[in-house]
Amino acid sequence: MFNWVVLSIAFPLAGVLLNLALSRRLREPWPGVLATIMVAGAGIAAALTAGALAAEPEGSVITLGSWIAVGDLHVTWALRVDLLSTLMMLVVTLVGLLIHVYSIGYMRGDARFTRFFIYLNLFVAAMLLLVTADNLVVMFVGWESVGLCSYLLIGFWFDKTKGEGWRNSTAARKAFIVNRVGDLGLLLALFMIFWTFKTLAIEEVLEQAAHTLELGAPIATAMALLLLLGVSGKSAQLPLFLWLPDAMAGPTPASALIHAATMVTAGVYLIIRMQALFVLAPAAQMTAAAVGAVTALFGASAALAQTDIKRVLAFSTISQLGFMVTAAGIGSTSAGLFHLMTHACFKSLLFLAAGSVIHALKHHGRQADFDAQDMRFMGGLWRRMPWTFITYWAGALALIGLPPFSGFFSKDEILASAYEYHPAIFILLFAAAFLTALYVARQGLLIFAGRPRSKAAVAAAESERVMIWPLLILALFSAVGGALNLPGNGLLAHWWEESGLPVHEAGFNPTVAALAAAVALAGVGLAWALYGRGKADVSHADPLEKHLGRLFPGIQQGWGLDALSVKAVVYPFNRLGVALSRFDLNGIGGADRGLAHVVGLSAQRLSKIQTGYLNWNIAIMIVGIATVLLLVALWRTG
Amino acid sequence: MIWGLVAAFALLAVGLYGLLALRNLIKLTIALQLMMKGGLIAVVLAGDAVGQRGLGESLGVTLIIADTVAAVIGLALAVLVRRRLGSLDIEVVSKLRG
Amino acid sequence: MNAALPVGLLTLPLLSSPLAYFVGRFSGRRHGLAQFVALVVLLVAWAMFVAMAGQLAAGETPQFEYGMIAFRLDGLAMYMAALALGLSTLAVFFARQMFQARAGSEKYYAALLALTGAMIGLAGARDLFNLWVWFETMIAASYLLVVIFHDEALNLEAGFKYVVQSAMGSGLVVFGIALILLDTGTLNLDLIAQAAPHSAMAAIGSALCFIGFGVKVAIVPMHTWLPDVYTQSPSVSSAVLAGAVSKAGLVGLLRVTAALSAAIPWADLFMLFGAASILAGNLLAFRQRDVKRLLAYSSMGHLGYVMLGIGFGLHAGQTAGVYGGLFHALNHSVMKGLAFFSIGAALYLLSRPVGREHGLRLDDLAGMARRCPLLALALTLALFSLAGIPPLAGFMSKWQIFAAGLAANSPWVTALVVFAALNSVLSLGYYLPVVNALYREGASEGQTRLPLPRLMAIPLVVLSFLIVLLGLWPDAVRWLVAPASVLGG
Amino acid sequence: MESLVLLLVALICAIQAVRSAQLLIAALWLAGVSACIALFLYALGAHAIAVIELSVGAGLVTILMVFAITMVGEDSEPHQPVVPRWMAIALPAAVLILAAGLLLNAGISSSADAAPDESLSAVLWQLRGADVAAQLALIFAGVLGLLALLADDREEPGASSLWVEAESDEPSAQFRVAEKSEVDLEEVGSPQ
Repeated sequence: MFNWVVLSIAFPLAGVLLNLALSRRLREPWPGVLATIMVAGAGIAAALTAGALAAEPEGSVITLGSWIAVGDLHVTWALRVDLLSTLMMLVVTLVGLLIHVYSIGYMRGDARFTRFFIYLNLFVAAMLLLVTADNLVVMFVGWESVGLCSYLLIGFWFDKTKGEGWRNSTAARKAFIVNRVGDLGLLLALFMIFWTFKTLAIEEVLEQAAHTLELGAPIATAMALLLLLGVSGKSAQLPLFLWLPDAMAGPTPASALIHAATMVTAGVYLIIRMQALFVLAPAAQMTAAAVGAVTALFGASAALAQTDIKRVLAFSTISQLGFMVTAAGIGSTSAGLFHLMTHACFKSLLFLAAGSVIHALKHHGRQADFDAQDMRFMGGLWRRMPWTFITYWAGALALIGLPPFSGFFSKDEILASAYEYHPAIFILLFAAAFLTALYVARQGLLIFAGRPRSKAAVAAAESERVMIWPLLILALFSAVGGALNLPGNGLLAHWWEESGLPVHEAGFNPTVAALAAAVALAGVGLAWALYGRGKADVSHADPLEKHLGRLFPGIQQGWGLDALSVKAVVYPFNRLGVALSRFDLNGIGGADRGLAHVVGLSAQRLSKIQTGYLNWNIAIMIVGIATVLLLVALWRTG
Repeated sequence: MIWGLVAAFALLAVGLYGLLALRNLIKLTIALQLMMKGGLIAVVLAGDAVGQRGLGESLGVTLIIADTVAAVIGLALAVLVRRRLGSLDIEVVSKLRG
Repeated sequence: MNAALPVGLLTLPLLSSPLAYFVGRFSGRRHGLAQFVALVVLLVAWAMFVAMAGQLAAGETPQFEYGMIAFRLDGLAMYMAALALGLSTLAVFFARQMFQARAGSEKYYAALLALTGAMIGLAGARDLFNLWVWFETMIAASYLLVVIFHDEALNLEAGFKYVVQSAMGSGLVVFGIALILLDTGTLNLDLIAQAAPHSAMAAIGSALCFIGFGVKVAIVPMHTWLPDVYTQSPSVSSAVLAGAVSKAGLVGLLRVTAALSAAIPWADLFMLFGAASILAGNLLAFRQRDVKRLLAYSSMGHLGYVMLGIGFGLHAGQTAGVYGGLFHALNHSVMKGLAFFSIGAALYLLSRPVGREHGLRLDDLAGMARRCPLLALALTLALFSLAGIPPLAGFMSKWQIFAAGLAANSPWVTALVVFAALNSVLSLGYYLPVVNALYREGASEGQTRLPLPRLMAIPLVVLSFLIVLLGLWPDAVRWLVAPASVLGG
Repeated sequence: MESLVLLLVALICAIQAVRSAQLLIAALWLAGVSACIALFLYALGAHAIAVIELSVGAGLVTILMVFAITMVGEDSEPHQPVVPRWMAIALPAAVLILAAGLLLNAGISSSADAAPDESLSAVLWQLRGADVAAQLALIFAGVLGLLALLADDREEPGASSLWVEAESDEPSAQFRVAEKSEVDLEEVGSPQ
């Protein structure tokens, strides 16, 4: 019974509609509860799908109906159930469910409580559509829809005071526009695929690609590279990562769900899904690996110097996505997916824990110059928020990659694959792993260790239970998630082989694993040395700054890439816009010609006919009669 | 026979002329009636010409009824307009334009 | 074949129309009871419709004869019946609020039922003159829909224009029928189709029918009544007029087209007047600041697309174009119905008296999104769909029309497709300001905090859902539209 | 032939009906048209329909007209027609010429196998019973419309304003505005 997959998408959609319909009836927290139940339903349906899949590992395609049938283009609403889509569904629904629960607490008292849950539900539905689509067009619909939800949620607080609202909506627009660039690549790839294979059904495309294209065919490389552009937009890889740090303007649960656990991994999913195409294009694979590895190092270094609690995690996400893109790019897909899954757990955990901290500070700190998200105002919270502290560190250790936490296993697989693929990639990722340990430990120490550095931190109290429970569950998964694919008898790798998906595994490499663990410990140790006693205050320079000197502000600004992009892209674009608008005024509006003018003028003329007099109305009708009769006469004679 | 039809069309044309040239709402209703009379002639003549006079007559009866209903509604509207707006001139019901 | 179902579907609304009237008239609680009767009747009619849809899908065509007049509920008739029933049912839901503390609601419901029955009769009749009688009945019933709130001068004006121009149109149809009878000696559509007349007599008859039915479809230049009537009628009536009555005119026209296919070059006529309607409708809509008037002109444009699609189909002799046209007509009913219902809800929220509905300017919509998100969403969906934004219903059907045109492989037809597509893009220029107004901040004066009544919300939700559904899954109505687009049937 | 003369007379009556300045006279000319047509139909042999046309067309409709005219009174027709006179003549003339030209060109070619001619009552009530049924619906719909139009006198006072609680307009403002003859509806009615 693979039909459960339909239900899985239908549940959150129903949640959207119900919440829309009942928006006036339901009071807080019931819209949230409703939305949560719907996601739970989706999760159960996904689990049942997985159960069905266990019985029939090869999966199936469920066709719901035809959508577009014009000429050669036949697009059907078809959903694909296989290991990849089912695992993605499980991740999306599980993390989504926990974040829904958490949000009920986090969004308490927000003026747009219901709307938030509508967006979240819509997102879950769109994401599920994206990962189950059996047709690239349908997938594109999901791809665009998650982008839309992301846009809506980043700008969710567009009406905040003191210019903050403006900043939020700017961030939303930025995300939208940057993603657009990536989408353009994806769209071009779709056109090219249709043009080449005359179909957009994923299965057929991959099959035809495998049979008709030879290794290294330029067309395959072009397609893969265009897809990669789409990937780097959605998964925030270089050079299109720009939007993700700003996207943290959204509510923290949304950041956790969309900008850490699920939507941003859509790019990785796309590479894995289209693996057969990438295999044919070694150049594109190399590019993907290079982009991913550089992004991983870049993100990790930028995370090192952030003071905003969420920006650290944003750059960390960019970095981790770099790991996944590298893995998927070099063909070790199961490792990429494994890391995707563990990362979804521990990164959403970290975000939610950070949200818990922000929530606690926000409600107590009212003093001027205070920023609830600035880690320099925190410290000493371990005593005040014990549950948040414990769960945060569970996630942090997973991210750092210390055994036996889940991140250790998944990251090691990637490192081992990279080690086999190319030494340069390996070194980049290895350095990134070290920096990861450093910045995570720095963040953990800044938040929880030492003494409170602000009144708000002194007054902070543990968050309510509805927020803590999801943290605990996620912490559990983060801690033991590695069991899914232990070295030796990797369950995931086993399923992977069984399901017939392309696979290229490096296997466990004890040397690499030991090195990675050692390096992670070194990173934590260094962080302890620097921040162990909670010395970073607003009035003091960051301890790291003393050692890095002028490099520090540079990496703080994301190596200046953001500013560069403004200079290189935004300014010229604005200039062009101004020039165009001038042209528009002079060329169309000012002179008495141009389409707009013609339309306006003829509309004016035409509406004079509508005089309001019945006599004239009838005169016009009689003109019609005479015209038709005249036409008939002409046809009869001619 | 054919001239009867032409006469029917002539009645239609007179009715149309009335609809174009007249300004009084009741007179417009009268012009509409003239048009319909043409239709009546045409229908009965057609039935007659194809050898089914009964059919033509039957259509005519239906037509008369339908015309009368339209006329009644038109007259009622005209009366209401006069009562509300104080005039039957088309000017008073020519405010909707553009 | 069992004739009970088609007879029932045809007569039930007609017979229960007086029932609704008298029940409403002589019961103490006037408003509720007549509405309830109307609703029950329509639901029973729906049940019969569904049962017959099953027969239709099985390839059987429900039919019966009454004297010399045959009725056949073929694809096109079922299509029309679906539109008539759909719009009336939603209107019955919606009309309640309109009549708060006003007398006369029972007449409205009765007229709505009579209108529905007349439209089904029109669609099912296989006799040309009988078709006209139903057409006339439909018009007579629709008078009431327009003038129900005639305590306003402008409503009277629109009503008078409507009566005169409708009567003129149906008069022309009578002339046309007389000539066709004269030429073929029969009124039976099947026999006429067999005779396939192509004489001058049949040509004039067809031309007059084209004009006469064209008045109801509001083809340029027979459209002049439409903006006034759509603007001045209560929004519920506008929804029914735009959604069902205009399509009934189209069905009448298609019956003549199918029977007298050889008489005149229908395809050229459809394409020519369709293109003219698109252009005129778009241009006229551009200048409007009154939302209902804007929608009225946009209706003209959309019926133009429908005509164009049917013209493409007739031109190439394939059903794809007709399918596209009828699919667009169906979508137009959904979209315009939703748009007018939303406007009606907005006017209700603004506490505008029904007779004064014309005053809905763009600015009045400001702040509506905040007050009633459902309404704003519904209207936005309707407008986006009208503008042909994917993946909503309006886009899918326009796409099918254009695709059918391109498949014809004729330079003129291709030029028309380009022309229509250009117009479609242009149309965003007047829909977008409405959407902008909806989401603009600030409330115009006179906005009380009335909530949107649940009965009013039902049509909005249903139609919004349909718009999205038909956009995502246009084949959901293939069972209904495909049999209808076989015009010969 | 004499029947065509009757039609000619009907045509002249019609022109007079359109031309006459007084409403009552116009209505009487219309009755004249009906009478002539009834005579023509009688001459044609369609006796039943002739009687009906005489009683309904010339009788009932005329009575209704006169009734309405006495209710509203005479209204002096302004001399300036809305549509220029030449156009008002040219357009219908064009239609007539085109239609008549085509008709005369074609002639009546009908040689349709004449079905057995039956009496009106047989055709109307038996063969075309569906028309009768539809007519009943038509009449009912017309009566409904009429009732709706004439109902306003019986409406509860102020009922129409229940919508408008929030607005400052008093209940019958619309009525009163409407009763003033020089209402400036321009602003409301014409979205320019």
